[in-house]
Amino acid sequence: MTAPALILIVLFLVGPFILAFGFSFTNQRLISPNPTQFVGLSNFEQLLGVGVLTLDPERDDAGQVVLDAEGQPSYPRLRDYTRNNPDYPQYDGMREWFSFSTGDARTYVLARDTVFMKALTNTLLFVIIVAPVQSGLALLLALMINQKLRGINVFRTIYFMPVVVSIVVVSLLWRFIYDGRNGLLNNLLEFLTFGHFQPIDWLGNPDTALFAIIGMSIWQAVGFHMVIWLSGLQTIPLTLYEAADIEGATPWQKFRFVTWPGLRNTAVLILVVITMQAFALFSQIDVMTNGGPLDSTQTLVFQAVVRGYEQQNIAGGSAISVILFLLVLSISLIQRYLTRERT
Amino acid sequence: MAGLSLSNLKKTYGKVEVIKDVDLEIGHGEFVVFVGPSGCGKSTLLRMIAGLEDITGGELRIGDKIVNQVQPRDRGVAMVFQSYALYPHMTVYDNVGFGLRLNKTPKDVRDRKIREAAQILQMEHLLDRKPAQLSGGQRQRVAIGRAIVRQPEVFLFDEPLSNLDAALRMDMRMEISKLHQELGATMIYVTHDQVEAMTLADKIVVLNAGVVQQVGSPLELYNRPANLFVAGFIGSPKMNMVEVSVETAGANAIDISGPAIGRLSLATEASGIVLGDKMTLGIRPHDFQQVPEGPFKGTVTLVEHLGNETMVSLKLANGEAMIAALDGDTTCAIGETVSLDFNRDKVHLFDSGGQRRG
Amino acid sequence: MAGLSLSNLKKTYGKVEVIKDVDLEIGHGEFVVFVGPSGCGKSTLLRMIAGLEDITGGELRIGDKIVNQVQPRDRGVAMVFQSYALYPHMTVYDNVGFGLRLNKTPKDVRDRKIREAAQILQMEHLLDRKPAQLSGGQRQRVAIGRAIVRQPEVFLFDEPLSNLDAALRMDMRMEISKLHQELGATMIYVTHDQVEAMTLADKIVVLNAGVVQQVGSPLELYNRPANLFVAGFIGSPKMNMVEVSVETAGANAIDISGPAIGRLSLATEASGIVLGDKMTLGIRPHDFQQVPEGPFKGTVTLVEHLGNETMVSLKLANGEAMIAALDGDTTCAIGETVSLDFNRDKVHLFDSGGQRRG
Amino acid sequence: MAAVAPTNQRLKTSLRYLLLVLVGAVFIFPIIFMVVSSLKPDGQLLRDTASIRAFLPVGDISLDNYFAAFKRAPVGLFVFNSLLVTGITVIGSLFLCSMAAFAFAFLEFKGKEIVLSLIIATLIIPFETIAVPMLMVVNSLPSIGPDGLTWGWLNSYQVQIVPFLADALTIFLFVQYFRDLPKELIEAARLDGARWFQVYSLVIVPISGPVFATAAILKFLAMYNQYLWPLMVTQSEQFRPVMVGLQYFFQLNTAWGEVMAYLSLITLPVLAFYLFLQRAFIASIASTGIKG
Amino acid sequence: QTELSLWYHGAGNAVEREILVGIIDDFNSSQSDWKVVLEEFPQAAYNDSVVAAAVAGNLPDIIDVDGPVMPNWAWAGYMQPLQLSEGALDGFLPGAIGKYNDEVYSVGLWDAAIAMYARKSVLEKHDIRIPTLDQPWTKEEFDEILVKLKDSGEFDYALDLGMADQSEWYPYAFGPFLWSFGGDMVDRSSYTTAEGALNGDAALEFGDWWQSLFTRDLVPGTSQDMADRETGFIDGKYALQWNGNWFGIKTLEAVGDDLLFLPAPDFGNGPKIGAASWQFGVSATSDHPDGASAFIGFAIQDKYLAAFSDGIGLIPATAEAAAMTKSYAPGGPLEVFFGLSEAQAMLRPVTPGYVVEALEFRKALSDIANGADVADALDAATDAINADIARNNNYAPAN
Ligand SMILES: Nc1ncnc2c1ncn2[C@@H]1O[C@H](COP(=O)(O)OP(=O)(O)OP(=O)(O)O)[C@@H](O)[C@H]1O
Ligand SMILES: Nc1ncnc2c1ncn2[C@@H]1O[C@H](COP(=O)(O)OP(=O)(O)OP(=O)(O)O)[C@@H](O)[C@H]1O
Ligand SMILES: [Mg+2]
Ligand SMILES: [Mg+2]
Repeated sequence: MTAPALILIVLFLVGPFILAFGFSFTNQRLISPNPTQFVGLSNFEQLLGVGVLTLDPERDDAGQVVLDAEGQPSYPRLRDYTRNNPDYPQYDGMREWFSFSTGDARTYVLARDTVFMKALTNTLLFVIIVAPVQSGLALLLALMINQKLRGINVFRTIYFMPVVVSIVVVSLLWRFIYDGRNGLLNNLLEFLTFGHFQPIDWLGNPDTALFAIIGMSIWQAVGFHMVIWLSGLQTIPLTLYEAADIEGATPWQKFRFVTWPGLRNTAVLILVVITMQAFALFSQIDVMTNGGPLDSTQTLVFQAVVRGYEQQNIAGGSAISVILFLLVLSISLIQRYLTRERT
Repeated sequence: MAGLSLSNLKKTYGKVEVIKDVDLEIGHGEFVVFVGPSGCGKSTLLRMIAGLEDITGGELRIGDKIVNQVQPRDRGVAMVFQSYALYPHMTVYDNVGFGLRLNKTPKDVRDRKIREAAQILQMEHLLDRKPAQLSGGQRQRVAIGRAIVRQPEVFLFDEPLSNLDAALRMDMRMEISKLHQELGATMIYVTHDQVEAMTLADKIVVLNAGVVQQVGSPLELYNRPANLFVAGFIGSPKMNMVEVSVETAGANAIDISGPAIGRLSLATEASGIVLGDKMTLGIRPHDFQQVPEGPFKGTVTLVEHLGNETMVSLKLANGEAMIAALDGDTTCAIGETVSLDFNRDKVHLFDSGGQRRG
Repeated sequence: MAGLSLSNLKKTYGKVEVIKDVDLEIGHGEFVVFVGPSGCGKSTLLRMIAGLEDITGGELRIGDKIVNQVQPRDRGVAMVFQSYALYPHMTVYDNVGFGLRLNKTPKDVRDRKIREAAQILQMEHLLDRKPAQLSGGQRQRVAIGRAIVRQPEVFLFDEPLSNLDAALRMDMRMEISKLHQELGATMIYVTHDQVEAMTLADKIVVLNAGVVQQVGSPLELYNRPANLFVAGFIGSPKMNMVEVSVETAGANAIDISGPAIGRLSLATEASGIVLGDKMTLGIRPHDFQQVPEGPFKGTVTLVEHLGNETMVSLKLANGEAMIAALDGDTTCAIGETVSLDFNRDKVHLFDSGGQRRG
Repeated sequence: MAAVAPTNQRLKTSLRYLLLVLVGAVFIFPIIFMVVSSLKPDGQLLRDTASIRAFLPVGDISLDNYFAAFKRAPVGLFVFNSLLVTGITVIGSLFLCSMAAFAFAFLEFKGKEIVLSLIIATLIIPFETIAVPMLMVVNSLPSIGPDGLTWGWLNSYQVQIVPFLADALTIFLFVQYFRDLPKELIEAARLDGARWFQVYSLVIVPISGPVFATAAILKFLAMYNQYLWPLMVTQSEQFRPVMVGLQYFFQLNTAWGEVMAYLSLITLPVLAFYLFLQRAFIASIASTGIKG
Repeated sequence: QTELSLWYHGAGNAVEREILVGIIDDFNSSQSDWKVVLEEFPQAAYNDSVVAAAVAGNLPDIIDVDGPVMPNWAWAGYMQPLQLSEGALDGFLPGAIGKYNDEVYSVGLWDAAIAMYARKSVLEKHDIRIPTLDQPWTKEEFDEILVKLKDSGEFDYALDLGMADQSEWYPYAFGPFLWSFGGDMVDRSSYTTAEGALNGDAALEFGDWWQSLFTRDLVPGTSQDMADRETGFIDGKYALQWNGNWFGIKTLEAVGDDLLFLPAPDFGNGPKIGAASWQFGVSATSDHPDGASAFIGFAIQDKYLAAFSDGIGLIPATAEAAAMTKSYAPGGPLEVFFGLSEAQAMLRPVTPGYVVEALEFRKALSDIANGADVADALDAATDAINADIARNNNYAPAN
């Protein structure tokens, strides 16, 4: 009975993925008259290469540390080491990923592909925040609309609205909401704080952009997961609630001891799905920030697409996909392990 | 004080009236057994008392309070469900201890109580299992355990022993009885087992189609069933019913006759019985003896040896069927003709409306 | 031909051995009842026969075929589940007719069979309901109906009547018995009800902890239980057990003595019984009579009036407890001293290994 | 043991509604914004976005954008295409995936767990990252049409349907749900003589209303919002779905009012479908009583 | 008649369709060999559609192509040189002719241009000189003007660059600033490296200036919303706007005679604006290049150029055609754009690598605007471009 589905999956999911997997070891281009060549792991080396460089501050002739205008020690320019410096071939082409001070010296962690690294960390951050918050909120909503109340269907529909509406409208709307000058959010915050609030350019500020995206993403997709929770809620036998009622359970206890354990399978599903979707974050970025400002909203899939399509570098995009796949696979294995049935 | 008082209680599902104007007083500490045919509304009544079904009409009091609108958890009742309703994800231990955990019983007390209950229910070796790994009877015991550890004011049992074997059932019956004495709690108990009903109950309530037929002590019901329904329902095998008509009606005795029995004289208080009345004569199978020549004579159609007694089914000359419970070592073969007499002091007479007479 | 033959059948869940080397021959058309304490493996054995549980070891034949690997549907069996397992989305009518629909029985035939079954099971008025709208007993009847309409070669019943009231249960029992005669099908039946077991079975199989204890006709088991377990399990109330030791062992009689009874002489075939052996003497409650002076004397601790008989529990001088089933009109009060004698022909003797002797 | 007075009850109910409404307000505004904006001319629409006016039908209100949208693009055709593709895919995938999930949940076969894990692993692969290889795959598939046997599926309905018939998410959804169903039902059906397929179609499907509804709505959304794939595989307008059609409105000067009108129009079928399933969902629960 | 398929990027634009269909009808009835069949695509999805079709080997006979992208497609083997008659393109604006490797691959019916939108009244009020083609604003002058306008407090920002638009706008609109500073996206002498062009001194100077626009709050940043881009200048929130001629008519309608279209400032190497817009070419896989070329040759008649210009407001590719239009005829409201195009227009790097160069340029500009270190950002872009060039064998033509 699984055969038709399996065949389709193999043909249209596994097959293309294996192709992509193969591409990641070549220099395959989207458009090119040149033949494709096998390049081994170089795509991955390019993505994952990191190095560490520690620099001492510049000293004047007297051996005093030279201070810059702000009174901070000044260091030699990194680009002198990473660009065309025959003494440091291992750093060639690398850029600063992040840095920290160790005493007077400053340690630079360099990456061959800082954009990828940022995409990686942003994606992880996004997942870590979105997965629990979104599944939790979705469950809350599902519980709210699982009550027996007149007209509850209206609310079921309303809570689902953001999912139904095209991401284009949603992104557009939220760009207006997040507008740095007179966006609705700033206006609202100003109103709530009686004007003490300094407007923030939510999407234009590298510190807030990712969180702005996170907020909107949760808002947008929470109804989707609410529906899944809801179908899980329906499978819990009513008599269990009756038994708990009689045993004196409060609503919270009923949730804790009857509902929640009864949702185990659903919870696994939701967690897996949310994690997958969070890792696949793309549309919002594409519509709202294009990865900016300063790469603060780059994500893996967005980068995979940018490279594969816009830069016509299918091999590079595929390599990112492969890394993403391995990453998510290992996380989901861990997740499965943690949520396994304990017997 | 946790007596119960049901007045005019009604329940309808859609148009189906399942409980019809039930009036019932249950004293504090009483052991009341509900019996009645399958589907007569026993579980429904229990669930209404527990607060799991809305009450369509009438009034339900527990103690002094009207509880029609009170949440189940505030009614102070424990219940054993007919379908067990065990929490599938908890072990037996946790299932049993759940109520205690909810009311914040300290861990050691809880543990003691759970183990006590497990011992009583002979399921100490099952404490670590999940319900899915239990047999039907084992599940039922867990459900009982869950109720008894909580020691509420009112216990509701819905056929709690139906899946247990005879020996265990007897043990459990004893345990419940003991529990009742120890706790002095009010217990309401639904069962199909006559022995259970007879031995446990202070008071049996016979229900039929949502209507209370008779309320009384076990022997009262056995010896003086108020109507044909109760007469037929209480006692196993069923009371034999014979159509008769009244020939003479004296002050203390009447003569009756019927195609099956010819003419007979019975000592009974005969007020209101009128000559020519159609009546029903009831004789319990155990009140028959095999005699060389008696009022009932028939061909044996079925012999069931139960060991301590033998059930003999007869077909009388007029085609009526009759069952007699005879000695364990009675030997008679199918097809043989047997003659029976019965204990004249223990007959039951019902008028044409089915009500007991005399 | 659909006899069954189980050889060396084994079932383990993880490490728990639930069925242990069961050997059993069931003839075509036989009515076999499985009894045994809760959790002993009756349901499991039934489910193995049905094909719902993998067989861990051994061989199962239905007819001439080894069916260990055969799909349930191809085994020609029907089963009534202990938990009913009704299809929640189908009406009673459709539930009952489901099997017929699957084997493409023509619609009119199907309809007739469903209505016949409904009539037998007294549930014609329920045909349009969904399972959620039924009482426990009603569901059970639907489950039975579902099995009987299909008229398979082998019927498996897992406590099919446990939720029914006595009267209905008796009716159903009769119906099943009739069905058995009419169809000539093999039936395997699990029950906790002694009466059911005794009346229905051609052959009773007593299981304990996954091991077959005895196989035999009902009266065989009642009259000659093979071991202490069967003796204690068959018969209600339970057989009374008294520890004794052998004083003299003749060819056809032995003398025994024990603290509870003093010294007694019994006529029995005494081969292999050796002087000084510790033995157990079993006496059924129904084999006691109240006498002015008898071997057993004790204080009454509990009197249960069941109507047709009265159960009296005694405490003997040495502290042992004893139950006697006396006449229905026995009157004795708790605390009174009662003296009992017993039927010397019906005693049971077991050696220290628990095996029957003599 | 406090008796709950009816007024108390009523207060509780009102509070519940209040909460529901407040939360509802957070979720409803994109729809309001969309519909309201679709009634405004571009200039006003954009000017209003900075204030609460964005959600109020004030100013110069008309249906002009709708007329203009119909003039600009064959809206009906796009909606038809989308509904056709989505409809067939939803039905097909519910069937295929639930059947596969049924097997995973109830059948014993070799390597079941491993295959299931692999399928779930494919959930991980974002579509965007395999679109190009996928294009290569569909381009090399045979098809039989009026011109006999040809290669490549581009420019067709099937190229938008077949690759999405089976998907890991739907299978997974069904598997997780099926695992919660009572096992005895399946056993009973098997003893009643049902073949596996009959167990599936006559017993499992009818009692799985909620999950079918859920899976249907999720699949519907995914399919209806397809953009990248149809863009790559439908060169001819005849086969284009709504989301590709949306691009007709983004020219050098984006016609925002028309965009909103168009989006309002294409959102309608989704909403209708959702509402329809809501009903089916409720009905299925009420009638099966699987809840207990 | 043999069918020739034609793909066009204008789906959803009724005016364009009407004109194009007119041309096709004229062509089809003008001869009996060829029958052109139109398939329209929405612009935003057009390039992806063509690439996908190319991957699938499914290209039409005639495609239209965005000017700067053409070398990429030609190099990739999607396109083949046109077979136009001698002199057919005489008098065409250079931006309308798509040349790669000394071959003409495509030709446009129009060109586009950018101007500094301003209000005469505002300039006069703040005493700002109105620049001319001959005497554009210098860098210092331009800077002063921006600061002055900003300081006036009358505007949210002095200048709107259109940072909201994330597409080809950046290289098209801002590339010319870089060129005027003396830098470029790639070294045009070899087209094999961006080193020195995109991260040389001139480029660094440009970068510093570019960043200062944002640090001094003279222009809105990358998070500007679309609404402000479309209405900000008209509503008076912005004093100046750097915008394309396709916005000209709309803005004129709103602002009226007060509106001025000013030439680009001169940052040292002459004032520059971008050139080249959509053009027609013949796909490499076409079985009938002669027919396809015939159609293109037919379509570039002045009357069609004029019709397009009138329809969509873009600059007709020849002076003769311009004379026939409403807006670009001498004395027409947009005439100035024709002049701008002639005088200042410069092609974006004509190389297959342009696609990536444009992306990296855009990213560098965004990052700098958002505060990235100028040298680092330009180095990064340079490295990425060089890596891309290397990956593609210097974009050497395949043989
Ligand atoms: N999945 C399981 N894992 C472990 N043990 C199990 C499992 N299922 C059943 N058992 C155990 O197997 C034994 C036999 O169970 P079974 O259901 O056959 O008993 P039964 O004789 O039918 O009892 P009852 O009369 O109570 O229904 C029981 O002790 C039960 O606890
Ligand atoms: N939801 C319902 N809708 C309609 N009728 C119902 C519903 N639930 C129960 N009933 C009917 O109400 C009657 C009483 O049911 P109840 O469960 O109380 O019977 P019961 O006396 O417990 O029977 P049993 O001994 O078989 O368990 C039955 O006839 C049943 O069919
Ligand atoms: Mg019941
Ligand atoms: Mg069992």
